[in-house]
Amino acid sequence: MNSIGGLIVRDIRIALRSGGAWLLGLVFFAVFLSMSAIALGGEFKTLRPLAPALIWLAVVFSLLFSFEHLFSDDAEDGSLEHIKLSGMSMNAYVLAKVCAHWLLAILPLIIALPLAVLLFDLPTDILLGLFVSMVIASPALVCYGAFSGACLVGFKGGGFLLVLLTIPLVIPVLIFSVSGAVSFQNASLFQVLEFQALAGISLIAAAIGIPAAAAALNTVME
Amino acid sequence: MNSIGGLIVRDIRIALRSGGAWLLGLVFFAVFLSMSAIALGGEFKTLRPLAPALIWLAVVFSLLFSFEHLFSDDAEDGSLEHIKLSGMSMNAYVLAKVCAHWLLAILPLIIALPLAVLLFDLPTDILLGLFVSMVIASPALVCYGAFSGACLVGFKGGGFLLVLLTIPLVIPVLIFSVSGAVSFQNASLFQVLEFQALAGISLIAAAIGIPAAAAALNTVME
Amino acid sequence: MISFLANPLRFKKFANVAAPIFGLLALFLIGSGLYFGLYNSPEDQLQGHSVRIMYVHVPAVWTGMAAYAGMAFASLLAYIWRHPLSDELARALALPGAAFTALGLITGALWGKTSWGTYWQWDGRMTSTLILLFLFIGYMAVWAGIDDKRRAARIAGLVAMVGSINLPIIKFSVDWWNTLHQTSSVSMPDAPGLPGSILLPLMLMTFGYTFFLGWLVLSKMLNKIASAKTRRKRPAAATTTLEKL
Amino acid sequence: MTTATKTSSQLVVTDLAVSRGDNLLIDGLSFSMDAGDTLWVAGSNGIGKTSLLKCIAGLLRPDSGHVVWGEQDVHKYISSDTGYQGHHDGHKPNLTVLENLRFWQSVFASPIAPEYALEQVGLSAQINLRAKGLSAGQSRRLSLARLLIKRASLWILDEPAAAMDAKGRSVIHALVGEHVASGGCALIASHTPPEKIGNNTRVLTLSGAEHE
Amino acid sequence: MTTATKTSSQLVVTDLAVSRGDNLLIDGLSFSMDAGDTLWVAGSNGIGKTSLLKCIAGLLRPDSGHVVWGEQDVHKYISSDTGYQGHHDGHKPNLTVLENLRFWQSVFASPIAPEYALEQVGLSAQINLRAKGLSAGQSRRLSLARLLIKRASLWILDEPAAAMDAKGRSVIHALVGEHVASGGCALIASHTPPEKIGNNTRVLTLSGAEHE
Ligand code: HEM
Ligand SMILES: Nc1ncnc2c1ncn2[C@@H]1O[C@H](COP(=O)(O)OP(=O)(O)OP(=O)(O)O)[C@@H](O)[C@H]1O
Ligand SMILES: Nc1ncnc2c1ncn2[C@@H]1O[C@H](COP(=O)(O)OP(=O)(O)OP(=O)(O)O)[C@@H](O)[C@H]1O
Ligand SMILES: [Mg+2]
Ligand SMILES: [Mg+2]
Repeated sequence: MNSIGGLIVRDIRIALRSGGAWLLGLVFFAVFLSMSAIALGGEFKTLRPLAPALIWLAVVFSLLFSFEHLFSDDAEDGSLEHIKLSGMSMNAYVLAKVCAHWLLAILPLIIALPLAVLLFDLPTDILLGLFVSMVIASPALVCYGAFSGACLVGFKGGGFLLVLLTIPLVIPVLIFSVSGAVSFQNASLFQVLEFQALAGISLIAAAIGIPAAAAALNTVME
Repeated sequence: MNSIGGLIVRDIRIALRSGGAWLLGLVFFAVFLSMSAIALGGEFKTLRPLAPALIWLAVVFSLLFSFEHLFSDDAEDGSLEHIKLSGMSMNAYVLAKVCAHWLLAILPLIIALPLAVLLFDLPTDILLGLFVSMVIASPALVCYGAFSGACLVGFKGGGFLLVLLTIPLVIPVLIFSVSGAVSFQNASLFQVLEFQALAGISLIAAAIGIPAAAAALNTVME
Repeated sequence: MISFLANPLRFKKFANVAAPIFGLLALFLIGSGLYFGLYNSPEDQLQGHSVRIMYVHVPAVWTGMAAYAGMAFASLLAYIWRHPLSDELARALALPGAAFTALGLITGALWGKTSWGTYWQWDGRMTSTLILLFLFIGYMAVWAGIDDKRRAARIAGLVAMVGSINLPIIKFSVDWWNTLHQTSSVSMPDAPGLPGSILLPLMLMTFGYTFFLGWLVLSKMLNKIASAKTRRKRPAAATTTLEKL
Repeated sequence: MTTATKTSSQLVVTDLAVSRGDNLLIDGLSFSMDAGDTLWVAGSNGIGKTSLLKCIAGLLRPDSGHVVWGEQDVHKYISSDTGYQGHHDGHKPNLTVLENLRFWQSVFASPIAPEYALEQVGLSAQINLRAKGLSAGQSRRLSLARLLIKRASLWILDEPAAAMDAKGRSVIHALVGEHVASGGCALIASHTPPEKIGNNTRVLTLSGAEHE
Repeated sequence: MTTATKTSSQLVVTDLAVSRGDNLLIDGLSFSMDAGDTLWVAGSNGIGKTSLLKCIAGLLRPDSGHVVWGEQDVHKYISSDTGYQGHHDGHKPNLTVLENLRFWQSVFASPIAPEYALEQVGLSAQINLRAKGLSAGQSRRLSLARLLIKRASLWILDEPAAAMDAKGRSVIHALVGEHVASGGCALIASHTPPEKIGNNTRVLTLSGAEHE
């Protein structure tokens, strides 16, 4: 337990030291939304119905590339070997990395959500729907991403392959999140079918993704 | 001249050796379009008017991340030092990298364009417009990207900062390209004002971007 | 059966006999399937001759899905027992599986052009078939991108297994998403209700494709075993001496 | 060559075969080490020293054979009683020397103060320098400090003296001497002539199948 | 200490000051080297050897002072007549040994066959191995081969013997000897005791401001 905490603290500290690089996931989020708005013509009338989809696409793509370095830095500089020799289980290690990543990459997006909604002039209940869908769906995103990231360690130029591996896993999340956010308008939290599905997917993703990522890391290290 | 050719050949060879990683820019392109179509509900009625914008966004984002490793690999493993000491001018080096990158990253997208149009059931004259706009605008994209990539060398997790640096430069290209592709329907090639503007931007980007990237690399190495 | 074939020698014997049989069967079944399908079956009242694309399309998609299932199962066996032969099986299934899936997509697109006027619709089945193709490509990319083949096998196996657990979720979500959004959904005839004149060539083609897949996989694996044998003999290891200082 | 009595700090290597790519590097290697033993691994470049050490640490799967350390096969259950220093130092460039060590202290749940370890390896002055600013030798010293913090009984050192100055080399010598004197084992790959450390120093020389 | 006559292969360092971060490492250093000279740079870890060599190669800007090589200030116009071997080897892991060298041959526009250079450094057997499969010593040998291909008159070697076995060290010695005999200059940073190479071997020892 102690060493899981240590790992989380270290990861956050490294992130804060990296010259603001961790904040730039947020920047990508903002840039993606603005670019889409510009490319799509910029009228609220056309943009408003597209907004939940665009916001979720922004979330997915902003996260996607962050998984590339989740494990590869530790593997390349040799620290992963020392962690393995420390007797810490790979599952615990992956769990710690996933938690740190949630704090560093997803939490800022959740906090920034109201700003994004401003860009599209969306009603508050859709904002709320987006908010709930992000909270419920984010474990699935991080766990699948961690699995893909682990598979890619030692795989140069892996960014694009990461896309290929993660996307099929993420598509259901995307579908349920977007339509869940929209249907939240007319229903109470526990009635929204999509949110129930998302919760299930998150559970499955955590149960499969973390051990699978640990297994991949064990293999890759040999 | 000889060493520029050598560099291009080496870059292409490295790319081909990387287990198909270079092809995955194309994959990202396809994945981005499919994900957008899925997130936006999948009806041609809504998708068709958005298609040129989505396709251009896919091009921009698929390229964007490819610039991260354009120079940083050479810088990190020490080969850039040896290239500098070889007496090859940095401008020539950047030019070679840019040409190789055009061949590896942009050419496949141009070739794959018809497929993308299939996904949105677009008419042929818009396909042609997209095609022309990509050919004219691509030098601008590569040169701006190279400049940002050069600025980021030695900057861990720079991918997102790259986004931030490149986007303001790329936005005019995006605007002109999308509206050029659409207005191409009703005009002949040389009448489309946007294409003239794009050609101008490409010239300027090459004239500024390449020396600026060279200067950035010179600075970063110290 | 599995443990019986796990021995490379026995597998080789089996494959040497089975591969040509599979090949011939495939040839015969596909040939007769094409005959019944293209000449000796009724036109559809609505779609005319273009209905015949079905005899290529439907079996292709089915075979592609079967190939993925086989790949995931072989990966599971390989992962648990670390048996190289099942890795080879999984790997050999990937390319043909992707090819059949692509064939299904292409013929489906052609069919779509003739019956709906567009090559593509963002319809549930079609979308999940596309994602299946992405999964195949991802699996193959892992093999291509990792040099050490033992490592590549395990990682690719994990990818196949995680993908297979997720496939039902993908299918469920996509079908459900499609029914929500697509009002003018296209009705596909249900297989059980089909008349025999359609069912016969369909079944012939399906079995023909399956045997073709089997033939491809077995020959590829035989090739692998043969080339592993002929690989040049490894140089001798270092001699070690241990002495007290 | 294996012995029957198994004490908890005994390393037994039985019939080990290690390969890299298509090359079989080591075949049929058996030896054992007891508390207080030192083993130098010598051999020309590319003969397989690094691969052997990684295999004994449990980081590289052997083609066949077993490595048993403290009664367990390290390729079944990785042993946390092993300290390894490889060619890669494994420091985070943007953390300071002290922060790097603090992190390892928490991972190893070690009672040793990082400051004390840094003093031992002569790195006290760089305590607040970011790791990316370390010179080649200083970076090696930092990984030596990590080894001290871990307090494992089996030390596996891959060319610890590389990039070290004369003072650094004598520090390594002294530390290894202390370690084996207190009942540890040490395996050291090196290109420098082996020196006697502790009571039982042996040299394992790999030779012959030169791949050059 | 500077001499008045300037031949084309003379290195003149005048009043050089080099700093890293906040530390002034070297101050007021002046010396010159003529064709055939060898200069060893010695000093403890972190004293500034690497920084000095990089500065002389033109890769690190000095605080003040000049480095003139072949009549030009290397910090104004970088000299392509310099061969540098640093701590990083700079090989592309996914290209084979031969492909890596071929690339450098085309960059340097050199007439020397890569195969010949590989034979000289004893790496002929690895010619088709990808660079990521090289052992530590083999990787150093490959960068030595790059140096041979470049045929520069000034060699700057930063711990070339690190990770090398005895045979490798004698290869380096022989190559540097040949180089200075044919009118080249060599600057070598090292932790091993300096040996006499060529007619005029000098040792530049950095000491004093120990940062540890
Ligand atoms: C690229 C386009 C298409 C794709 C990817 C596709 C995909 C599929 C898939 C995955 C199946 C197997 C479904 C299952 O067994 O549950 C299937 C079956 C079938 N498809 Fe398509 N399809 C496409 C286009 C079409 C078109 C345009 C038609 C006809 C108008 C069509 C008619 C059928 C029929 C009749 C079946 C067999 C009946 C059944 O299994 O329910 N498909 N297709
Ligand atoms: N980027 C940097 N920022 C701050 N300090 C640095 C940086 N790079 C090096 N230093 C410091 O400068 C000093 C000299 O480093 P240098 O690498 O030149 O030493 P060295 O003599 O080559 O040592 P070694 O023998 O260990 O290779 C060291 O004390 C190091 O801590
Ligand atoms: N991933 C790999 N693929 C193929 N061959 C490899 C790989 N890794 C190492 N080798 C080869 O295995 C051999 C042993 O490498 P190893 O690193 O164990 O040597 P070493 O004895 O430590 O050498 P050095 O003294 O140079 O460090 C080398 O000949 C090397 O070329
Ligand atoms: Mg080694
Ligand atoms: Mg140094």
